[in-house]
Amino acid sequence: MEENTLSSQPAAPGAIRTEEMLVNMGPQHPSTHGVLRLMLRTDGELVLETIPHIGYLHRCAEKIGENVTPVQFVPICDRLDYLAGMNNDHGYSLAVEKLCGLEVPERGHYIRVIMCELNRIASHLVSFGCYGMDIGAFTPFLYAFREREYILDLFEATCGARLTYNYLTIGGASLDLPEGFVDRLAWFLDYFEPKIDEYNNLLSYNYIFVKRTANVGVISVADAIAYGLTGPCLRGSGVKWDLRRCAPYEIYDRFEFDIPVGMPGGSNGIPPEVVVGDSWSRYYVRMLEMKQSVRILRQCLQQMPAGEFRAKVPRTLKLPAGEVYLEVEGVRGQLGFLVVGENKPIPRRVKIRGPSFCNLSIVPHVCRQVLLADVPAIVGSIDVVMGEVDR
Amino acid sequence: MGSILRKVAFPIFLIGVAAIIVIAWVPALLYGTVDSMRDDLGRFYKWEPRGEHATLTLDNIRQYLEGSIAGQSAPAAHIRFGRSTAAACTYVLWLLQFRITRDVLAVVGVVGFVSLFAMFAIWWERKVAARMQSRLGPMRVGGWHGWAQSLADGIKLLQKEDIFIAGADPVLFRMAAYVAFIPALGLFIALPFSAAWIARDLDVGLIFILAMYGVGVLGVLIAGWASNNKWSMFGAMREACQMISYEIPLGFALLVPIMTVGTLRLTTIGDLQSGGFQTWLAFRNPFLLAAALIFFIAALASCKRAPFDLPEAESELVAGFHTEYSGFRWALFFFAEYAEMFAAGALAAILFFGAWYSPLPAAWGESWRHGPLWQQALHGVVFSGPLWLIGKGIFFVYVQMWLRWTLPRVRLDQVMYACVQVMLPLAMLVLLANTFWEWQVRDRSVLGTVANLVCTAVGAAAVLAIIGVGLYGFINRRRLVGTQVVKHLPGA
Amino acid sequence: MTAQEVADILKQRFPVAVADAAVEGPHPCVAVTPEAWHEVAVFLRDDPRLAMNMLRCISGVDRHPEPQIDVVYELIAMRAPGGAARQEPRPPASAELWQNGGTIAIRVRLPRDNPRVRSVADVWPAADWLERETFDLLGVTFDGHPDPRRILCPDDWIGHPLRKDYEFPKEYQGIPAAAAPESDSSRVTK
Amino acid sequence: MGWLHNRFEENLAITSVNWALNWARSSSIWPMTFGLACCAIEMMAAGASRFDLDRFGAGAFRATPRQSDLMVVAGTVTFKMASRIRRLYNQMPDPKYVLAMGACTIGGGPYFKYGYHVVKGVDLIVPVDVYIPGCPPRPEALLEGLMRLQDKMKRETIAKKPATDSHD
Repeated sequence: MEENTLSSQPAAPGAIRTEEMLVNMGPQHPSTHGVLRLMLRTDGELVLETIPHIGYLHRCAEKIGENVTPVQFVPICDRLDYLAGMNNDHGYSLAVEKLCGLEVPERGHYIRVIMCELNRIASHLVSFGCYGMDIGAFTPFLYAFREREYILDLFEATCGARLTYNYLTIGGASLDLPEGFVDRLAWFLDYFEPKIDEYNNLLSYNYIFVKRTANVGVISVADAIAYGLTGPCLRGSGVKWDLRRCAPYEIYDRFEFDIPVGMPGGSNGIPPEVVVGDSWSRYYVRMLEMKQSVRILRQCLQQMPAGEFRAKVPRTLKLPAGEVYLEVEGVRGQLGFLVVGENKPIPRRVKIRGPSFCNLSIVPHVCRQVLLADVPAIVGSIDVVMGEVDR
Repeated sequence: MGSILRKVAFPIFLIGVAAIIVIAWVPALLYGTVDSMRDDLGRFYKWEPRGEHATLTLDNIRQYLEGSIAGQSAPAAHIRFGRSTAAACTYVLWLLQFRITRDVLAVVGVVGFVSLFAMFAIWWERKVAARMQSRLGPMRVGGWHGWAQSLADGIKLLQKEDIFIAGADPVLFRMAAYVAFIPALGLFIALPFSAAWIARDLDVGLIFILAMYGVGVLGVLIAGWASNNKWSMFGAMREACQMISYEIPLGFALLVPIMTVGTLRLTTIGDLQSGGFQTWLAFRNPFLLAAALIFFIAALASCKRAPFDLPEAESELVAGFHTEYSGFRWALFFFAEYAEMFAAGALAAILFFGAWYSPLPAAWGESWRHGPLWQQALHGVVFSGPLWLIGKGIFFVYVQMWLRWTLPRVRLDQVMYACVQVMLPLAMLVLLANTFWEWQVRDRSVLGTVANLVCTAVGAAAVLAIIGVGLYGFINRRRLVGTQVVKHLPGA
Repeated sequence: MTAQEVADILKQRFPVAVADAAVEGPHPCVAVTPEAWHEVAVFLRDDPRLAMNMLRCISGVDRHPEPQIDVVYELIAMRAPGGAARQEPRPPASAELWQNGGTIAIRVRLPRDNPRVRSVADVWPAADWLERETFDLLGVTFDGHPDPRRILCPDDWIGHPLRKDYEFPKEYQGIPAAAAPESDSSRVTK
Repeated sequence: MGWLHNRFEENLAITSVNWALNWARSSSIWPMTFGLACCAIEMMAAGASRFDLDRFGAGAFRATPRQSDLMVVAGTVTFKMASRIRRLYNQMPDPKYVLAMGACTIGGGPYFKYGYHVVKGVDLIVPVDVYIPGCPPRPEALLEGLMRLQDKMKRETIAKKPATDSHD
């Protein structure tokens, strides 16, 4: 709304003379998922070019990381990707543990997987709801939040927080699971699994929704890899790549689960309009991932042993000199932490590789020569969380 | 004071609604009285010809009411007026015989109805949306289910600062809201609520209403252009191309019933459907049913309701053409939108779904029609009357809300594609087919009867299905997911 | 492919440019001179044995008080199930699991007073934003970058925040900021 | 304050009109769809099924500042965003209110010390009516803040303020 530059275009003889217009989408805009600002160069409804401007939520997490101890930094990690705090805590804890050579007790591993997968469901629910809202369907959003509340109830019972947990910490989890957690989780899984199909019927296979998202914003495999896309965005392009399988960390090698990828339309109940790598595929991968998370959670509940939930971590954890770079499969992609220690309790450098940051960087490449209404559809399907982009 | 008010507020509200209905009812009855009086007197005095040239004098009316004229019939046959009552009534009835009085009353009625309906519909939309989303919606404001929510919104909007944008066009920006609102009011002038309840029974009522719809677009266009905001302009341009495109299938769909009934006068179209459910135009033959569907979709697009709410697409254009409007000026846009929604629903009812007649054949109640007042009132409730039209209109408004909170939004090119490539050829095809049907198939023929019965069955099934789903939801309202969110948790 | 093998291939191909390789420990890393880095990058991506097709992360590490800034590039080779290092544009419907073809980190050591290195945004497009971020926060200049602007901080921001000697702003555009904290990174919390 | 405020002499009629106006204003607080960070998720949750802001008439989230009464600053305010927040505030029509939701908007929160790019409190940029502590505040806390805002609204008057009260 602030730029008013109108650049006129020389008209071809006989053609209608059009003027290009620069439009600012954001930082306050209903469909930019926070404070992303997209500068659109438009010709009528056609968007010729999209330039993302980020940094409106730059909260200096890395600076804080190199000024506080790892245990103190875990709460800041919660606030990176605030929809999936558990996964962020997990990633940072794993990196520090790898640097210090800490061993997590068996039960701690299971608690971690349970929390990460639950949070993955919670986050994907928000992304499902918000994506519906981007396309113009309001109601799925509220259904998604309704189901998410059940997960937040579980988190709240476990650690007392709804959004920023500070629960998975260096050496395991900060508390044991509360009484009755397993029953409540089992109830939730039974309740939630059929809901996924219901929401697929409500939104995913809705004709208008498919028409709006299928074959929109197609990202080829080569582009996806070149731009460093990870997570559902990469898998939506048909790349069966998931760090939980390809470079197993934690105890993910003990579970059976599939890795959903984008499939061409026409089979497996996928609408025929769909091509691999479009917005619909990216969205649908998330819906399928929720099912796989439910599968993992069920196996966790079966296998979970009793015992210690946290390793003995010294009060003042000294980080040895050296570096570690560790990636985990976060909700939005590969969440990486580079931790540089120097024989002090405070690391020299904490670098956070936010998956949304890299995922978002493909927007200028994809949002070209699309309609204005496609921009929310594409950006929404990439599902960015600005806290993680700007850090 | 507040708590007492809160307790009595809802009864007051209900009484108010009833009073409004009665107040609206009384003039209609009085009109009838005046007209029949004129007929009687005309017969008595041998006025030539019957009609508007003969103006009743005060004396005529008083004598009539006192029953001192021989050979008179209703209503004085049933109600004997005393001398003083008659004197009071005389002036009222004398005034009511003039066109200008009736017009003033009609305008007051239309404005009152539109504002009340808009306020009701906004509250109702929020409730409908909330229930679909397993929420409760407004609950606190005014007491019972937040009935005063729209009232509070309205008073609040009056208090808001009326922002005038520095870069906006000074005249157009202020004008746009009225240009949008006044046509929405204007189309109610020609919209019959029943055969007698119409401000002006125009020969070309349908054309007038369509024209008013068309003028309403101008308001949106002006608003978008004058705001000096790019999002507003996007919204205005979308509205323009969407409206202009959908007018065509809308018009074609309207031609179908017009061809069948052979008139543009809405009261005549309505009266043709007085014979019960199976005589409703939509069930006359399959093409009319298709035309009804096309009309509804096109009307949806004309009212810029979801899934065609592109001009104000929130996730794309912030708020579309009214991005820069604040306070009551913006409320006028909203009022216009809800008025148009109701008008679209009412038009669908008049043209296709039995107008102001109930599914029962009106002939069954013929004796009530000329009976005493209470029988006439009962006839107006059971067989025909404005309540039926308003009810049908509200049902179609509800369908529009239902769609809005269910469906995603379509894209502009898809809107255009759907119009030009799908709806327009379909509408033309339906028109053509209906032409042949009307030409070849006689009403009493086997084919005509079978088609009528099949369409009636389809319609009846749809109605029953909607009632069934509604009942199911109502009966299971405590058991459906989301109505008791917290209690689903074990241990809660 | 292990990090050792990657390091061996690189050493063999670039005996001068590859300064040292620390392949032991949790973070196997090969150090490359800044002048040769672009060439090495192209080799890393295009060599069929390595085929490091994804740039995961670029991190700058300020070695203050040593006059050195490291830029660390994290690379991974994603191998399509067919075995071909370069991907076909459309994978088969029944996609199999892609393989992890090995990871390696490349360290480029730069002088702290004027850190400059050739941009690899033309090799891996992912580097575009990551390099902008490194420039923004650490002041490393990437020559040949298509869009060398700040990315997180506003354009009129002063200084590069992640440098160890960064001074916190007192105010920005008239908005007061809190007093700068003591610059004591060795503080131990009790 | 809106265009009605501070215009009339104090008298009996004013009190009743006041009551009606304040009732309307406090019953229909339309927030702006304006989320910055984590708190925005809790704000969305407060608008969603379980907590449902709409019960109090405050659920009509408007996307444009021109039609909203309340700016819920939900999340960390950064220097880059600060000018935008001020602009949005200026775009809202009077009477308008600001709710500072969460520790970050109150005073920088966890980013107070090392957050070089974080504004230490949104009240440095726009006037704040109600502060809601928490990181992030629960939806119940947001509802509580909304009710405190309603209390505040109900004490407003369209009568002229006494001259001695001018420091207020």
